Amino acid sequence: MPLLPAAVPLSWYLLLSAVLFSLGVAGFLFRKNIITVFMSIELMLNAVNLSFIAFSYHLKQVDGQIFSFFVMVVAAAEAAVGLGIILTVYKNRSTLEIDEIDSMKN
Amino acid sequence: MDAPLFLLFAFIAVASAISLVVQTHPISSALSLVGVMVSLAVLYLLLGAEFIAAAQIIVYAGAVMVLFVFVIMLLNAGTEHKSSKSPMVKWFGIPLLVVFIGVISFIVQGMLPKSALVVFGTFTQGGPLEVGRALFTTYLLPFEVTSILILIAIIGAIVLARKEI
Amino acid sequence: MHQLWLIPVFPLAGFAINGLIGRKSGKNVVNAVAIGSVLLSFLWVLKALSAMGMFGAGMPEEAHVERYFTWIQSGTLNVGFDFAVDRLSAVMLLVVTGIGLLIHVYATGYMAHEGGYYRFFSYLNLFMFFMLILVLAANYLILFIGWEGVGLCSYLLIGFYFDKQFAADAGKKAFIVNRVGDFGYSLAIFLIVINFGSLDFGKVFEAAKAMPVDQGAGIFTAICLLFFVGAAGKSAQIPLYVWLPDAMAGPTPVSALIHAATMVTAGVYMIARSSSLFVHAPIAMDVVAIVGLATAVMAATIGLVQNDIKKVFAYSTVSQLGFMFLALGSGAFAAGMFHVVTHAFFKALLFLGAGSVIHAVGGEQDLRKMGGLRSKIPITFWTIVCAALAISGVPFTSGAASKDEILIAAFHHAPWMYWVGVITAGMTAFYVFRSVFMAFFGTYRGKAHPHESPLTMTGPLMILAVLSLAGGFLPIPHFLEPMFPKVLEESEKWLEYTAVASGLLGISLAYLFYVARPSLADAASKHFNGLHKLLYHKYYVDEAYDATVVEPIVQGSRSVLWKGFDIGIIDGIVNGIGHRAMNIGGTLRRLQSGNIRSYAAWVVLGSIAVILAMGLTGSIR
Amino acid sequence: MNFFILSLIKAGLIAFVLLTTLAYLQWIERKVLAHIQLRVGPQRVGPHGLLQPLADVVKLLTKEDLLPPYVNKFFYMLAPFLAVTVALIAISVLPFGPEIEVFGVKTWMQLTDLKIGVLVVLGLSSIGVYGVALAGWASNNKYSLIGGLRSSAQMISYELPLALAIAAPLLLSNSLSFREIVDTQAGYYFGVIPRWNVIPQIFGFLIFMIAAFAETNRIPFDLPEAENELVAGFHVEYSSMKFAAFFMAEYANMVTVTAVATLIFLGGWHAPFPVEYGSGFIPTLLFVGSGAIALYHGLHPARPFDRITLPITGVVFFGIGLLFLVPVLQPILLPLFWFTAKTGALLFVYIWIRGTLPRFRYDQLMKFAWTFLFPAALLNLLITALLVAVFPNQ
Repeated sequence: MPLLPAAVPLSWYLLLSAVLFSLGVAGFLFRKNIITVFMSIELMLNAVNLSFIAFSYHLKQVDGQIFSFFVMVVAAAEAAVGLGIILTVYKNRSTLEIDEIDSMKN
Repeated sequence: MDAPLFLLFAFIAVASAISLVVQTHPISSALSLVGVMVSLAVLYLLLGAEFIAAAQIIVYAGAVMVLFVFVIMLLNAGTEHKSSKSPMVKWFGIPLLVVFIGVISFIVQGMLPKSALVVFGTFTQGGPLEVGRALFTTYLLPFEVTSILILIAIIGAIVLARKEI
Repeated sequence: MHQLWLIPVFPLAGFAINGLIGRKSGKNVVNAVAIGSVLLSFLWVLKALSAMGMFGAGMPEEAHVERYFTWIQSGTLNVGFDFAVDRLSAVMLLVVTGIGLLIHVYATGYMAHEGGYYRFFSYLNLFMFFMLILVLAANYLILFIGWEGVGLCSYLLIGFYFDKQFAADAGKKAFIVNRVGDFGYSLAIFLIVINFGSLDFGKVFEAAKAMPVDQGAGIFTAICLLFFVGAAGKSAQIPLYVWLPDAMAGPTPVSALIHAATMVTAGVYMIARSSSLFVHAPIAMDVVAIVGLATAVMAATIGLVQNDIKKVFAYSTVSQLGFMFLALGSGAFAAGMFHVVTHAFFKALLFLGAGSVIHAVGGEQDLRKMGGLRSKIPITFWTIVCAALAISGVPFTSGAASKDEILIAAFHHAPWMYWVGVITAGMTAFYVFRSVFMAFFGTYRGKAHPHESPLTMTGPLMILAVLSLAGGFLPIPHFLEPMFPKVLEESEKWLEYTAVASGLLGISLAYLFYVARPSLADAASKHFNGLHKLLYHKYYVDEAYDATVVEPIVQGSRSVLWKGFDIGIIDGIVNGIGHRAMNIGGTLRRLQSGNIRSYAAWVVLGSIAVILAMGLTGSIR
Repeated sequence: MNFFILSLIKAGLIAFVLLTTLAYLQWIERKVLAHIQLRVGPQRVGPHGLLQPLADVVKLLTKEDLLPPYVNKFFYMLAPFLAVTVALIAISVLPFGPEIEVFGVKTWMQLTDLKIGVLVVLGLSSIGVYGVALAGWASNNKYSLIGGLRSSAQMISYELPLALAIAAPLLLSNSLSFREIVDTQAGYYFGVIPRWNVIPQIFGFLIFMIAAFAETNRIPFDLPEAENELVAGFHVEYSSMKFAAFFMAEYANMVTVTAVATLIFLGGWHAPFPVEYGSGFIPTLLFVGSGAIALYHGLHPARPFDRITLPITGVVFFGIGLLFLVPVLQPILLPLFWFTAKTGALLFVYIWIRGTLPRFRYDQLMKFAWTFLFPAALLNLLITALLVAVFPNQ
């Protein structure tokens, strides 16, 4: 009697993806450093990628992997522009606290 | 061997993700995220997505996150202060997330047949050959469009990084 | 296939090339492109027509149609992009490209020292393109393209000196007045679509011919009257003629090409083209004849006393167009088209000659400041005399041949029209020679040093002079005869003699008043002071239009539309909505804390709601 | 379980050989540099300083391990081990020879073969940046921070031409597995000229080597460690074993890069000319020849120091040379010899260049990467791709 099954169900992967995504959301909600918030977004993207690839496995088709590939491309582009924006924000306001960057309010 | 590997790296991933959220220093968060990414790459390998696993390491861990680390070092971002200006988050954040995970897992459990096991090696269509073939045939147009996207990102980054804006 | 599409494409290419690179390239390039494109077009016309047998075996009576592609398909309506050439359009093609070519050559000399050189020639080429589209059209919609296009070019060219207020105003006036006519024309197109289900000339005319003459008179009358409204706008008939005299603000070659030889005859062409419809509508025919005659008389009387040489010729154009419509209304379509051709020769010549004179005296247009130019610019003088003889109907000139046919047709239609026409012809002869005598006889009253124009200008003048004199021998009426319904034609010699006599009388009166006894003219104008003033101020038509049409519209727009509707209602609604939105927004903006994390929390809440909703309704599985 | 035992044995073997090699690479470098500069180099510890690496290890282990105040302890500790771990992992996917049979067990001379072996090496080298960057940042020292940032920027920049230069021969070999890449390079044009990728891809090879120098932070691209500009770059604060770790990482990277160059461009373990022309006797000749020279020098009366060591060396070389003649050992030793010879030659080039060339300026370095090397690699790739597309069967 093995302690563990030899293989895990696919839903475990999806649950892992959901948990990681939720942790990403949590990071987005609770962290105040804009860079960390940005990284939480990357974590969410990664979680979604895991789902894509799990489904790609499930359907025995490569398409899901292609989508996660595109997600990576978008993430790379987003990181380049987003970090540029963060640098500019820091130059202008010399803070990274997301709560301080609220001049759009009211 | 599948189950122990999955459990090990799933544990590392979740632990790193929690560390990302909990750590107060951005560098720690960034390295936690690298940890998530690397363990996810292993899981991709288990799922038969070799190429994506390599791309995950090279692109995500090797390029994107290095950029993050760079920016953090450049700005010399310190630890966060404790302050909260959003009562919404304060009061509803955790419950919302719990509900969220619950709903998702409920749906996922209902959607998939229990017998859908992941066995390493049963799906081998994730090599560079297959991914490349799909990219350059079915997904040729999106693939070319991403080149424009990247070009735009490069231009945007350069414009943003100039001395005066 | 004769590749008819090439005919308009050459000028279009010329327009594109000159318009795009003309500013940078030299004048020689612009000249070569402008003239070359029209020359190619002319040569292609000759080639296509000779291939159809126009100059040899004789042209077939049915049209040669070339279909290129389906333009509009909607229900049963199918409008193709088709070109067609029959005898009628063959004549027009020759006139348009031939005269156009001469005027292009002339313009290179006339415009040599003007600014916006390349612009002028690209517009001119564009005009050629649209005019050829108009002539080549195989259905009413393609014709409408050309119709609108020439209107646009006319506007652009009248306003060529756009830095001068009067030129810009004249351009706008031409454009707006033409709109009125175009409106009528488009209504006619709609009626044709409704009643015939097609816009193809062939199909429409087949259907019209198949009907008995007295059937459907009401609808035919409506269509024809609307067509005539369009034609009146384009061809300057009462009451829409007011733009043409003002159009002289444009450069003289433009006046010659567009406002004398080609574009203004588009209305005549269009009505001749639709002759199969007009024969079903006798009332419309009568309207055409009467309006044409009235226009002829009115314009001729105004022309009697004008002092601006181009104005005189402009009114003369209006008057001659009236003659053409008289011919059309009398059922003598062939005669009308014949007059189009001869008029193109001598009126183009008159304008180009006037241009040469103006060129010679340094831009002066007032006849009173000319005089005695006969010996200084002899070529211009003799060519203008040729044109004047032709327009006066002196025997064996082109004008005599066509005008006589019109008057004879008018006599058979209604004798009184003939008599009015004869008197008008006399007046025509009088005012044309009046201007000739004032400009070329007596002593020079201006200050400039007159000099003959270069060969690029006098060359076209001489060619046109030959055509004006000999053009009457072209067998155009006979050539066009099969196109149109038969008119009974029994020429009576005395009719012709009377017409010629009135012309000669006009010439001699002019000689008496302006060469032999110059004082008589002043005396006459003093004696008939009121009449003179009335004529000199063009019957106060412009003022009347200002008072009855322009002012009410402006005032109405200002007080009712602007202050009442626009500010009161529209702005009221918009501002009211704005205020409401501000109020609501003021309430809602409390949500916009500017705090990204709260926004994110709302997003999460929303996604959970959506997923829950989908899960509960079972749409996920 | 056979697989695990075999893998453990191989891993142990490789680790032992590699670590020894790394230690002695240091000794070789010092010796060669010394000879280039007309010195003798390490001479005291053991004959010709042969025991110097051992002494160094002892020294580094017993030195006081300084932990400066104000450093970020966790990352300060993590960085060197990250660097060395990543550098050592890369070795695991590199094959050293063909499939062999030892005691009836068939195995490859390689820890593991991956379909995406090349990508793994590239990925690991991109992870290697973290070690350097973190070390620079965690030291909390402006010199080390600048050194770390410079080094990371340089490694990221040169990774692009490196990857592009590799991509061109990959197009020729149509695989990402090192084994298959080497296999496609077997055989000879016209029976003589080896089918190595370096022949059609000479520009790719040069670009790869230049980028590899930068990637391993070696002269002339050793800006991050510039002693006279930035003290010692990112590892200025490190001492003792942590310093040794960086040192090991650097040499391990060198070995990896040269091994990759050998595998991708130089035909791996294939001999440069066919067996029919006697390539199987080359190692014997070489070892016997050098053994003879050693004996000659050892018996020379002018060299009293070497009276014992050189003859022993000569005898050992004779023995090794004879080993290559044993038919059972030939299929194991010959490929290993060729692979080692090629890698060793490239490593010698590394040292040689270090002894020869001066250092670049930082802006020159970056400009060179982006304005020359990157476009050149791109062009090389494009032309190769075009040729492969036009002549698909060559």
